[in-house]
Amino acid sequence: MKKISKKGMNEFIQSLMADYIILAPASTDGIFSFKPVSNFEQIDLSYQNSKKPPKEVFFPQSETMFNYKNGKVESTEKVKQKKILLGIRPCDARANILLDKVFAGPDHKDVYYTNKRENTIIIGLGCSKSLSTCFCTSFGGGPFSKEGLDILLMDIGDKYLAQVITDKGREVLNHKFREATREEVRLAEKIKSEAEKRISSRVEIEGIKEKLDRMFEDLFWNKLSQECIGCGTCSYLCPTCHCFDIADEAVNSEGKRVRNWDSCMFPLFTLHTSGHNPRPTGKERMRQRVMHKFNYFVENYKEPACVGCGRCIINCPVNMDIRKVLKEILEV
Amino acid sequence: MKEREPKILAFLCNWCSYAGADLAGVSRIQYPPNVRVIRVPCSSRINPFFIVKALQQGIDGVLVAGCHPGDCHYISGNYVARRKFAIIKSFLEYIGIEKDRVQFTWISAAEGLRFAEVIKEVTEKVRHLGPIRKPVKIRRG
Amino acid sequence: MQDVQRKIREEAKNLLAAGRVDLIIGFEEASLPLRASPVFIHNEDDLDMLVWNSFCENNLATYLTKVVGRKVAVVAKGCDSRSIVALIVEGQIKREEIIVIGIPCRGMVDRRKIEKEVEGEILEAGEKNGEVLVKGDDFEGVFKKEDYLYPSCRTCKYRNPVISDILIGEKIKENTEVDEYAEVKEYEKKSIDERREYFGREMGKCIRCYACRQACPMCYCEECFVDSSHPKWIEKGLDSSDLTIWHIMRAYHQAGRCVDCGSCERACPMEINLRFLTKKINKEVKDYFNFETGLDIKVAPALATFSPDDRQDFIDSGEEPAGESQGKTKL
Amino acid sequence: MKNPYLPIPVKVGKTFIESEDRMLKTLDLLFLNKKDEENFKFIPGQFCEISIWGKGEAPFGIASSPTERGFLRFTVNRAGVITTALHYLEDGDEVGIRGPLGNHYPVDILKGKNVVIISGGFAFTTLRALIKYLLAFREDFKDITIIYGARTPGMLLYKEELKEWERREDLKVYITVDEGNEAWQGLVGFVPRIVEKMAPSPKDAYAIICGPPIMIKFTLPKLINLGFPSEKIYTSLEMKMKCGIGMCGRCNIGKFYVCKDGPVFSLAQLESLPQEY
Repeated sequence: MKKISKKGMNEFIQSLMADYIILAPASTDGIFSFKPVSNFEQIDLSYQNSKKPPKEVFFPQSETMFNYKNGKVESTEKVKQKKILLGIRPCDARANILLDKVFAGPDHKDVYYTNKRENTIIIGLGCSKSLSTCFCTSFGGGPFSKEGLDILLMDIGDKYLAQVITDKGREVLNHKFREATREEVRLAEKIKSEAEKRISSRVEIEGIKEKLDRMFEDLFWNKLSQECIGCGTCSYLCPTCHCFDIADEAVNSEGKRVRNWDSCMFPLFTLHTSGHNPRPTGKERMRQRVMHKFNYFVENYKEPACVGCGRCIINCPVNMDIRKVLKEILEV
Repeated sequence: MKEREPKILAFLCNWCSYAGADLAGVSRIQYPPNVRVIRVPCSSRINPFFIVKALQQGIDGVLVAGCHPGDCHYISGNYVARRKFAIIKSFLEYIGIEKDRVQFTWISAAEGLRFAEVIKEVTEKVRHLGPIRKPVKIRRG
Repeated sequence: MQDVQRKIREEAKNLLAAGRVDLIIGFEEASLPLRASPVFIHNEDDLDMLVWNSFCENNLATYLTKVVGRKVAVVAKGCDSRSIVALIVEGQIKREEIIVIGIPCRGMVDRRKIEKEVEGEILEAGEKNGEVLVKGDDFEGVFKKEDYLYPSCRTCKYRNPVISDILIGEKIKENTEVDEYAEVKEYEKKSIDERREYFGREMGKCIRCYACRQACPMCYCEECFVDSSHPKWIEKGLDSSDLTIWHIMRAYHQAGRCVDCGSCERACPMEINLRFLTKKINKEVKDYFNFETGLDIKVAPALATFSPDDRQDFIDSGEEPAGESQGKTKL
Repeated sequence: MKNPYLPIPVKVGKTFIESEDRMLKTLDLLFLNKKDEENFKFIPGQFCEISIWGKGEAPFGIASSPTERGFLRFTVNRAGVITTALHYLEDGDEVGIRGPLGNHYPVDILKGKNVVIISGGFAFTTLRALIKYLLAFREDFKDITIIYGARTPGMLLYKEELKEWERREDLKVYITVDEGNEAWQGLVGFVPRIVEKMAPSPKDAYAIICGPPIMIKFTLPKLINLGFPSEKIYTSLEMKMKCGIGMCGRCNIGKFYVCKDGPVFSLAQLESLPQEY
């Protein structure tokens, strides 16, 4: 275990700016997102969590895949920038592992995603002050979970302890980092175990998948979907949602092919040109969203597509609560 | 460097304003060549979206002209249009698009001279404003 | 509040029991503090779920276009009732199919404003005698409700439902003093560059989740222009010009239709100031056509009608040049 | 690493309007680079995303067989933005393709078996590919029966080839139309009716069926009545697709992505999946 003073951290980050683009939590009018920063002052590591999940670092909401002119195609995949994603929360780091399963599977590699992923070092920040909507521990994560991180930082007051998790992480540490004392490690352990205890919100996911296996035709979905207004907030703010649309933006035969986030909650998502829509109403769309996360994804990748970050709960305009939904599913 | 000539798009109603433009043409009345005309059946055919879209595509100014009130070929099209234009005009100004970028007027089929005058005036006003900024789409690649 | 809640349940019970409706749309306790959640009640056993408090911020009229053909009772504040009128005027719902449980409303509490006042997460919230009480891990707070209302509630002039079949509670005095367009007027005074910059900056926050559209009762189009691919009016990415155009046209489509319930703004996860757009549109509609949305089911929306005497001082080059008096000759 | 989103450049070769309503057009696409052509290995049933510069891309089943060299054939129904643009293309125009995508008809399983091919409307495209493929290796398969229907004689696809196949001794071909005309001497009647009437034997046989949902809905019970088990009935599904490689998330039926795990499914598979297509 290494340590660095908060002032040292400032210098450390500044020193990395020469070689890396630093993406860190920064606020615009009180809304946090991961932005490229040019000095340490812009970074606010005391943040709770970002509004938009950091998946956008690897899978931007809108991304040009290639430009074209008169049939000549120029891909953007070759642009490789070394980046450091600083201060990401452990739940979001876990979400990236789930996204890897989709974008870097055995059959196809999404080069736009994998290039960014491979060229980014992820420095996480443990959550010592989780929210009541956090339920990461229900999915095997935790406020100090290391999965998906290269380095985990732990705030112990006047300094950070840094746990190096991967070789990639080890490479960026510099002389500013010292070996932590036994007391400091103990303090970190204490903060960690208190933080874990703080996560009081738990959902039972045992048996959800099997229950959903038998629930496709259930009337539950009619009931569940009626209050949903059908916006894309939950999908767009979800760190594991990965649906996208591909569209051309062009004038005549010159333009670009762009991919944009899309949401299964939108009616046009599955609308055929013929006018047929396999998911014509909110009921089918809501069912798809829940099924995809807690049944289909489990079938395909052995894990549910949720990390318990709570963003969908906090931001839903009509206060739909996925914890409640999961509970109700078990009760059906 | 020579100043960029403003690009102006004019939506002209078929029955009055377009005929007015035609009259200007056959009467050989000179007017600035900055204007590009789109003929529409009636001024009420103009969805304010057309105007906003034109500005997005880099048009510096938009003129919409229809029959004088009371003269609409479709009886009341221009009255309906007038309400739409009143709102969109002040709204665009409110969000920072100069009011002279989007102009509305009435031109009859007999007003060839007036058509030329209007085009001159619109062109001068838009030239004075300079090239459009937001919400122009910047195309890369 | 408790009294209103009890009466809502009673009336809802009567309506269901008498078979007058088969669905009640109201509010239930939310899972988060300072919130309430829309709820659909189908049978009498669930009536106890219905609540009424100062956190019932959603405009329930939004759901009415989704349950067309059913006999529905809906809990409606002043603004919701105006949306209901507007939907009836536009032929989207039928007056006789809707039972309006009207509730005079003293405004809903701006949860974000209170959240910004405290350090730490609010875990519990309640209200008493016009005060909102909140509690966190290591703090408590008391806020005077009227100081923490949503902006749309602060300037609301129709706190009593404009239509209702059942009115719960006493009518309250309308707030006629307030200048509802004060903020718009302030904004109008700014320079054009400032306005352009502010507008661009606000709309630049948009993530195109369309929560604003979905929360709005008047956005009931089968296919929104923003989704249309044929013609493709705007691109789907985050280009700032596309974002601004989306918001210009969304707001413009509200002309003569917006009741300023503030739902769009509350739904927005990015906390974009959306009302400053619709409020301006409302102001212009009022100034030009002396029209306010949703007050009378017999009056057509402003942009669906006209008068030959409408103001046209915005018309440019409006003065007819001398010597062309033949100008008005019809072709 | 190969970028699965980059289209392969091709150009339009021969084009042909198939149907009397001029809505169905066949295009042959020719590879611009020899190497791309060599690398493009597919089996009937697979599809491509065709890119039109300036418009976008959309998925289309390959209507030619890998045994036909030198071109890829597609038949396109003019319906939306991309298909309309495809209709406007002319000889020599350059477009892009991504593919081959998806799985294919179970040609290995069909070896040594009787094959019944049933189709309606313009869904016949990938089945043309299959028929061409089976004919190229004719001796590998036993009896081949083709039942194909269209609304009118003028709406039938690949009319010349149909005539050729009808003349062959080693094929049983039943062409039917919903509504005949004076010149039409063939069968008249909906596909399910003809299937019932011609009663292809289920013995040692597989049925491959592709057509509009309504035709499939009414034909499947007929096949089951004839004794075809659901494991031996295959169909190809259509879904709204974008990426074509199982990432963009819209074409799933249950856990399967039609673009990656399909579009060809056995009826047995579909019976185990949610009815959401």
